[in-house]
Amino acid sequence: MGKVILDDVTKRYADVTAVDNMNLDIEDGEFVTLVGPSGCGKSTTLETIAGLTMPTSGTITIAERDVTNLPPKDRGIAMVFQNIALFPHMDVYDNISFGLRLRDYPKEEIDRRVERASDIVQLEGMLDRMPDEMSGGQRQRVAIARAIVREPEVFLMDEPLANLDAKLRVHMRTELQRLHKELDTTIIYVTHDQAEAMTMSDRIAIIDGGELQQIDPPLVCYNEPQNLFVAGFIGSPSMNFVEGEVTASGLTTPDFDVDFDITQMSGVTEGDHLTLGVRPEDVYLREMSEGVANPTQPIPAQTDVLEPMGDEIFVYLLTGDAADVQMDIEGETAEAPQNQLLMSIDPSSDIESDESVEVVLDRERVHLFDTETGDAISHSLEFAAVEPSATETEAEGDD
Amino acid sequence: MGKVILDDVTKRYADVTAVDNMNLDIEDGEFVTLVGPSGCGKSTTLETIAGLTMPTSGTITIAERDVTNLPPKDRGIAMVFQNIALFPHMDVYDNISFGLRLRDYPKEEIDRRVERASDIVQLEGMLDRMPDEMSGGQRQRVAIARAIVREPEVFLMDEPLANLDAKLRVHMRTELQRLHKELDTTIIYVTHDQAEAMTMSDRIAIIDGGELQQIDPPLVCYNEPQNLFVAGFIGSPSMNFVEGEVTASGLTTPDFDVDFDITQMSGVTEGDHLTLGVRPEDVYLREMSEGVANPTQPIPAQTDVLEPMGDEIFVYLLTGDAADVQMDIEGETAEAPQNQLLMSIDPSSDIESDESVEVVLDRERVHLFDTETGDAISHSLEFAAVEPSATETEAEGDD
Amino acid sequence: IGGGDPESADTSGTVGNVDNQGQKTTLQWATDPDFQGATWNKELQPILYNNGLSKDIEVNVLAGPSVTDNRRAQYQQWLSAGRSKPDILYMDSGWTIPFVVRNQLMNLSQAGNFPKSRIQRVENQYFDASVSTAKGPNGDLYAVPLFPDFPTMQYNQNYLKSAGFGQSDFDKWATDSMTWQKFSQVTKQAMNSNDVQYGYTFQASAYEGLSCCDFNEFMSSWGGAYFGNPEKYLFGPVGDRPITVDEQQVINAIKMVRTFIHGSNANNTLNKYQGNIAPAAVMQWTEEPSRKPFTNGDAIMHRNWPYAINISGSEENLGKDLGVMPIPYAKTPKQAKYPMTGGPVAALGGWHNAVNPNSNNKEAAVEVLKAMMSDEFKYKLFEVLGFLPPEPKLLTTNRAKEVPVMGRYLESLRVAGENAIPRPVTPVWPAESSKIAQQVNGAFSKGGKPKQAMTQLKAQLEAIESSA
Amino acid sequence: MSTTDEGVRESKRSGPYVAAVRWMENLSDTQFAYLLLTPVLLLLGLIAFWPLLSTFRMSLFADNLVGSEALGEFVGLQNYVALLTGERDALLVRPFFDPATPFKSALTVTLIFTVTSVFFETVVGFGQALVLDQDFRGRRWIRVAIIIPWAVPIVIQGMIFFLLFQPNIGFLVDPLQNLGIFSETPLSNSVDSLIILIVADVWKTSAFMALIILAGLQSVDRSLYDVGRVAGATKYQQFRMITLPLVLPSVLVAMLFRTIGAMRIYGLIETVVGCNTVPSLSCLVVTTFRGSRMYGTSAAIAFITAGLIGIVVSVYIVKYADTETGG
Amino acid sequence: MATETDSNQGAFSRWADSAIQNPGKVYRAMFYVAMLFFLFTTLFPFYWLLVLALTPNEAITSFGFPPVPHGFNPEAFVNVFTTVPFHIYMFNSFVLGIATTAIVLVLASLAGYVFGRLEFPGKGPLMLLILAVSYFPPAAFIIPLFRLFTGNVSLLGVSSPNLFNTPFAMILPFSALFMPLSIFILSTFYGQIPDGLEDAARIEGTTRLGALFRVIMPLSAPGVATAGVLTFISVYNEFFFSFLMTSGEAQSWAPIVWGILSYQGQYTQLYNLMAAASIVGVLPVAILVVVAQEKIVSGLTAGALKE
Ligand SMILES: Nc1ncnc2c1ncn2[C@@H]1O[C@H](COP(=O)(O)OP(=O)(O)OP(=O)(O)O)[C@@H](O)[C@H]1O
Ligand SMILES: Nc1ncnc2c1ncn2[C@@H]1O[C@H](COP(=O)(O)OP(=O)(O)OP(=O)(O)O)[C@@H](O)[C@H]1O
Ligand SMILES: [Mg+2]
Ligand SMILES: [Mg+2]
Repeated sequence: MGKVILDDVTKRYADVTAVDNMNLDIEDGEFVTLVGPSGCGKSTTLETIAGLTMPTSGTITIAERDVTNLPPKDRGIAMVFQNIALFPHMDVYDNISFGLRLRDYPKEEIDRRVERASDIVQLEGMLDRMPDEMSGGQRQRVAIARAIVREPEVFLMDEPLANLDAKLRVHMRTELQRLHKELDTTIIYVTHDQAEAMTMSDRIAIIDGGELQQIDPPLVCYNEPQNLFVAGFIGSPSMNFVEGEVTASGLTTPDFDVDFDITQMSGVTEGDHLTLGVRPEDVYLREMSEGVANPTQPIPAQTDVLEPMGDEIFVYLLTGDAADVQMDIEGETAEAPQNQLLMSIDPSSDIESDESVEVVLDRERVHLFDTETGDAISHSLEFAAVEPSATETEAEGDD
Repeated sequence: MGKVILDDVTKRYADVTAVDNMNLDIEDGEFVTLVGPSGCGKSTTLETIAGLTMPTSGTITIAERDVTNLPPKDRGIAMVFQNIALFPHMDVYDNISFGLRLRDYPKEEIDRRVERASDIVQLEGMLDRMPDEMSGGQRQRVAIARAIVREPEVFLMDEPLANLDAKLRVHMRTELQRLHKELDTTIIYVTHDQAEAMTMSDRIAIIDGGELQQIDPPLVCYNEPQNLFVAGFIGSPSMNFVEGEVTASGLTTPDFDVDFDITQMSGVTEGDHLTLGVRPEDVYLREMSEGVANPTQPIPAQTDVLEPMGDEIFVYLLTGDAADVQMDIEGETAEAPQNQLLMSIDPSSDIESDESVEVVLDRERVHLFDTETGDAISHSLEFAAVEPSATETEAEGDD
Repeated sequence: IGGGDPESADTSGTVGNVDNQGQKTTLQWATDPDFQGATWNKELQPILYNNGLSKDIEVNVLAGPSVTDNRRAQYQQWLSAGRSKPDILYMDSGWTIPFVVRNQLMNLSQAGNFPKSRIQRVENQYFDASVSTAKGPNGDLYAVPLFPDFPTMQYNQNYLKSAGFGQSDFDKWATDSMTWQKFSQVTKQAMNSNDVQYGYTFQASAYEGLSCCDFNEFMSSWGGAYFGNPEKYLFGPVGDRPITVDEQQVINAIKMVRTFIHGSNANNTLNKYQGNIAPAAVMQWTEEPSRKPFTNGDAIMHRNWPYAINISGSEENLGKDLGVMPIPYAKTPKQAKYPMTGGPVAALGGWHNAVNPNSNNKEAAVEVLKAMMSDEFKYKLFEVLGFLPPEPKLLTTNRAKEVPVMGRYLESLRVAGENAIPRPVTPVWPAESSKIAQQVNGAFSKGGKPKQAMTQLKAQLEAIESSA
Repeated sequence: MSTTDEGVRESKRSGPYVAAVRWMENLSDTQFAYLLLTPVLLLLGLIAFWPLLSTFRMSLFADNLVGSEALGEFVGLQNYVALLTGERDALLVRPFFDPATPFKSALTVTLIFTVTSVFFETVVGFGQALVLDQDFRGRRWIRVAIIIPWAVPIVIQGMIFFLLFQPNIGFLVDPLQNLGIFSETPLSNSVDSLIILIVADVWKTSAFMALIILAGLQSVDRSLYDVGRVAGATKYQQFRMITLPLVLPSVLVAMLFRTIGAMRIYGLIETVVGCNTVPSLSCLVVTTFRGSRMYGTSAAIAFITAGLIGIVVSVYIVKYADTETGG
Repeated sequence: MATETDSNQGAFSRWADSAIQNPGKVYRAMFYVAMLFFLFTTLFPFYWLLVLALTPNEAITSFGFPPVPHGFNPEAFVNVFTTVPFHIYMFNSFVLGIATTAIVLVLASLAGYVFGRLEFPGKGPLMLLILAVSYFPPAAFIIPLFRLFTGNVSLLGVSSPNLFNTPFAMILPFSALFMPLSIFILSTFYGQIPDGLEDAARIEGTTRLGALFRVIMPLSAPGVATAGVLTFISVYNEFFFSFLMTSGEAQSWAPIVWGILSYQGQYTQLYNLMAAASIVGVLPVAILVVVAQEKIVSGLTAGALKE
């Protein structure tokens, strides 16, 4: 019943296009997470679905009804707002029960539901507090409880766990998933927490600049990002990108080369500018790469900063010429500078900073993107260099 | 100059003690992160330091001055508020420059600083927006910029990155760290993001129920948590806890035993109730445990749910009797139920759910806590079982 | 709180004395806005200089509120606070006495430069009624009447002509008006022979104007009085005088008015009078609302002050068709029970000038009052502002008759002036006045009971009198 | 530069200003509160409390109608006693309290007027505020239209209604009389006049209510309505559960001051019908004060009036304190 | 006829149907009905005033319904100024109004802040004490104040300054008497501003007072503007002190009521001039007030209250 369809939805403010021609097709009972950089239009998308903002164009369908012009109250939704927005004049009980009281539920039913919801968000015993007597996280939990007591067809949640600590967040995730199953509702969820997105969603929708970039199950997004943006956005720390040029023998970057059979790769010709992408966990110290079935040639590098994270260590590597230069921290963007490579390794390794090392990449997990358009070309170099097999037989075995 | 000392600070509201006898001694230029569950008193602590809340008792010293009774403006602090608190009637530029304008900085200086700050938070070109025309994350960035233009002696930041996406958050972290170095300021930082706490802080202060539990460098907190609370709180996913009883040969839990030389362990006698703690990444499939120098005996278990996270997989294991029971998701708390064990493994392993496996724990990373008091007793069983060395010579080698 | 000090007898003062100083003395005269500007500076003040006022004395007009209550409130405020300005106060004859009684005005009889002869001239030649409201209980003069005001019965000759009356009737009525009975017949007759909205319009709203004036006239013309013999008791002694509002002639006066309004079929009316000649609206009318229909030709008879003659008698309104006669009467003076009652009585209005006892220029102020007593000033006032001269004899001169509009009706006005009756003003009059207005207005209304109302009123007045 | 920068700046400004600011900032809440209240209390002390005390003193003296002194001898509370027992009614324009003629005794007239007019003003003012709170073209002009009556001076307000109900001038007397609503001379009839006064007052002062309530409406955080809408609240429910509780403090302030204002009604009465027809408590004060110079009585009535107002408004105070504490 | 009602019914029921489907329409319709109702009721008496102004004074009789001016006499609007210097009265009122409003807003802001945002012993009684000032009829103040302002009160041998006929004799009482209302309005509004914003301002370096004037006051703009407007108009309309604290001449700072009163004679009232004068005096003020209020509100809060 809770199928949500956005058809060419656009929302423009005076000088900003917050949502740009968005098409989403969310199945009944699906859990879809919207992710994207700050200001990309996630909240606006939720607001248009909720009916709080009228889209500039496009239609919205919920449960097979065109709701584009329906007021929020007739759309069968509940929402957790990013800015929390508790009623300052009501205590926690009244805030949570607001939607139920509106519908004249019997007192016992309200009590029952409020109690259950406040249990879920662990606010038992705080029902008579006023919002301004609570901590940030407590307020956010009230907001969640206010939404879940409603048991609607569609839940919209805008960063509902942003202010909760890790443990509570894990708990809430489980609870939300359980609720999702139990009520069989559709949930559209906004989060900036990758773990959340990865673990909870049936599909993740990645949005940038108001435009939908990819909508796919979490591991598909992680392993087969459709373009540079998605690749860089999903995964933390972010994927390493190295720009290079296609030569007959593979890809040449300023600092190192990666060889592969370019004939095996459709749409790639010599001289193309491609970007190589590899995730930190797919970069290995040469001596620890036994587990890697198909490594690249060793790449000489120098370790720079080490960030121990407890269960792993992030190693910033400087490759090529830059190995002499100190890490450039004036960088304007969050992307690693051209000649820097991030590697994630086991905390048991006894690597030090400013050490010369050799690293390899896991060919099976190297991605290639068109530098110009950003579109993904390949998500593996595995077959390309080793066994010139199948598909294109006119291949020129150059190596 | 920015030494911050809290001396026996207590803050009581009508029926809640938000901060309970807090003693903190923060060095000049130090970066200290406060973490703790929602509602534990982090924000209240910051507010008392800022002078927004008068502590019920105790004194606060900043830069060697007793500021307990000084107004906020004379404490040389800047603060990012958890609830953001932008001035709704001012545009971004005015919000950011508010503190500077108050101090009659020359126009050019203000412009320069605002520009720099807005660069750092990536809000260039938005200076004339009003707060209500911005997304949640954008607002939060304005709040950060408002604090950093001030370049004060002490920064207080209350979950300043909660509403930012992962990439921006990484960027902001770097920027804040750079700023921290550059300005040589003291930063007191509240976050619920473990990665943030781990990577940025010189020390982490863990608070629970208004009381300080431990304040130590990140890895110390991670590796040597002083009590059950800290152990469970730090690290995500959380440490596995198994309650057991000390026997002559080690610890016996309902599902498995871990042997060690109890004589090597001061303060432990047979019959004590201890809790064993082990982090998911220190649980290994027996066949993949080559790298573990000192494993425990194999523990039979059954895999339950698998959570692929991209760079690792969380495997929920059921041990002992419970191996037949389905995972109990009705659990009231976030802690794993007694007979469940979480393991984190490499994504390359081809493990399936409902498989029978054997796992081992890394002895060097097994923690023991007094079940009653929660205090840590040991952070390693390494020496205890293998080489009865040093310290206590009256040990009764029982095995 | 400052009061008047009798030490004002600054005997040596003469005009010359002021003159010798060679200094300009500027006096402030609180008065009506009508006097402002060119009226004063160009037309009136020069007359003063022509009549003996030293050029060193300049009089500035301080225009206050024209609404009499407001002016009284101002003076009460100023005099209680002992202000020395304004020097000369323009005062309603209706409330001068309380100020006198409270010693808040300068005693002119004791002023050095206000000789006995002047006082005698005021006492002998001015309208008696006016003078009586400017004197204290001891008979001393505290104010000099500037102009008097007497209501008259004004009528529209057109309607009476078509009812068969003619110029000769009009001429006769001008000085020798008619009885109320005749009046009601005349009005009724004219109403029957004309298509006109109202017969007789007057003022019977529950306000000061009813007790001081309209009803005072009805009652006095019936020979009734509020406090017995007006010659003895008009201005007191409060608490020690009879209260005679429940006498039959007073009740009859009310019944007569009830007849005018409700017709003789209603309760408590008089049979011999024609009824339904006055609209019920009179019960909420004050001067202006009652005048408008008359000026516009929608009424036959209208009782009002001389200002209304000026308006209704102007060319654009009734012009020469305006007739004026003294107020009708029920009893002749002979038939009337008390002296000063009966006949064409007219309620006294008008204004005096008095000197602020705290003034720093009392002498000069007296000089100004003296110059204002000159005939020329009085004529000029009449010509410029339409204010009647306070002396009957000036109303008969040719100069007065040449004044447009009003000049035509001087005879009627003189008769009215000679039959004028002041309101019984004492310090308790404001309280009494509102009780009277309430009871009379109530008694006029449809279900009113005159006898009962007057009995009640008597009790109320007794209470007031005894409490003072 | 960096860290010491602010310090330098702070110390550059020095002297008495900084000292004063520092001193003020260090005051406790209570001290600070009293410091900020000082100017108000000084002004009120001189311009309000001192005169009131002095007037209160006056109320303890007998009237002196005749002499040059404004007041008679000291009589203690006798004026109050005389007024409250009705002994002084004779000297008042109408009795202070006379249950037999509720429309002709000051206390009852005042209470009837107050209750009715405040009720209608609240309803109308709230309605106006709700209309003005909408976004529509020309809202500014509608706002002018609604404010206009409030800007009309009382004298003119009085004149408007006085003329409307004058038989030969206004046009309302005949139709209303034919409908049997009013008598043929409404302005000489206490009941009719009171109704006219209430209408006149509602006409003028609803705008006062509307302005205050409108300000309250404008201050409501709009995002709360979003929550309400998503939660399924109808317009009416949003009004009842969000708008109303949030503007309640403003509404109470408006009602509080209108009640006080209504209980002091005078000018309008004076200009439309006069105190003889519709006597209010203030009528008694003013007539005794201006007309007869009964200063003692007048002062005593003023204090009794104030006391009555105090009793009536305590209802609001209790309610207001409730909303203040968030209850 | 029958068909007409039929089609009327048809139209109505069509409307009703669509209204049921789209309750927004009903609200819209209700809104317009309400707006028209309020417009009519507030403007009708004002229209009556205009009719009176345009009718020559002598022709002000027997109006029918709807009233239309008898004759057309716009000169009244000129005579208003030639008869008395009405513009000076208006100017005086403006000055008095603005000065009073300024004083009231500043002082009431301080008090409003105290009562709205601070807790301290004595708060309740003090509020009641201040409120009690407005319980008294103006007459209760006048005698002592008049003595004070005419230099008749002396303290320690220094007598009070003579303020009669100066603006101060009115501004001071106005300020005191209109103060309680503004204090209550402002404390209500100031009390509703979230603590977080004041905190943020103080962290940024304002003093408590600085936070009041830079953040709390601007954010309460609708309340501040309302308090200001109410005070200004109250002054503009005040009668008692305006009347007794000046001798009434335009050059003695007499305000607009004096101007209007001067069209009243002993018996006559120039209704047409009074009406014209009040239109001249009121309309610009109402417009000014609305424009100013909008400017104040939007200027102080900028986009804050937009949807
Ligand atoms: N004004 C108040 N009155 C009563 N209790 C309060 C008040 N403010 C805070 N508290 C309580 O004090 C405790 C500490 O609150 P605080 O805001 O410091 O928590 P926190 O650690 O910042 O939590 P979070 O991570 O959720 O923001 C909470 O339990 C909260 O409910
Ligand atoms: N009222 C408005 N006027 C103008 N621009 C707006 C308005 N509201 C939002 N925007 C802009 O629209 C874009 C999308 O905003 P939105 O709130 O949907 O972002 P978001 O994806 O939720 O970001 P965040 O993660 O920071 O919350 C932003 O660039 C924002 O600045
Ligand atoms: Mg958002
Ligand atoms: Mg917090």
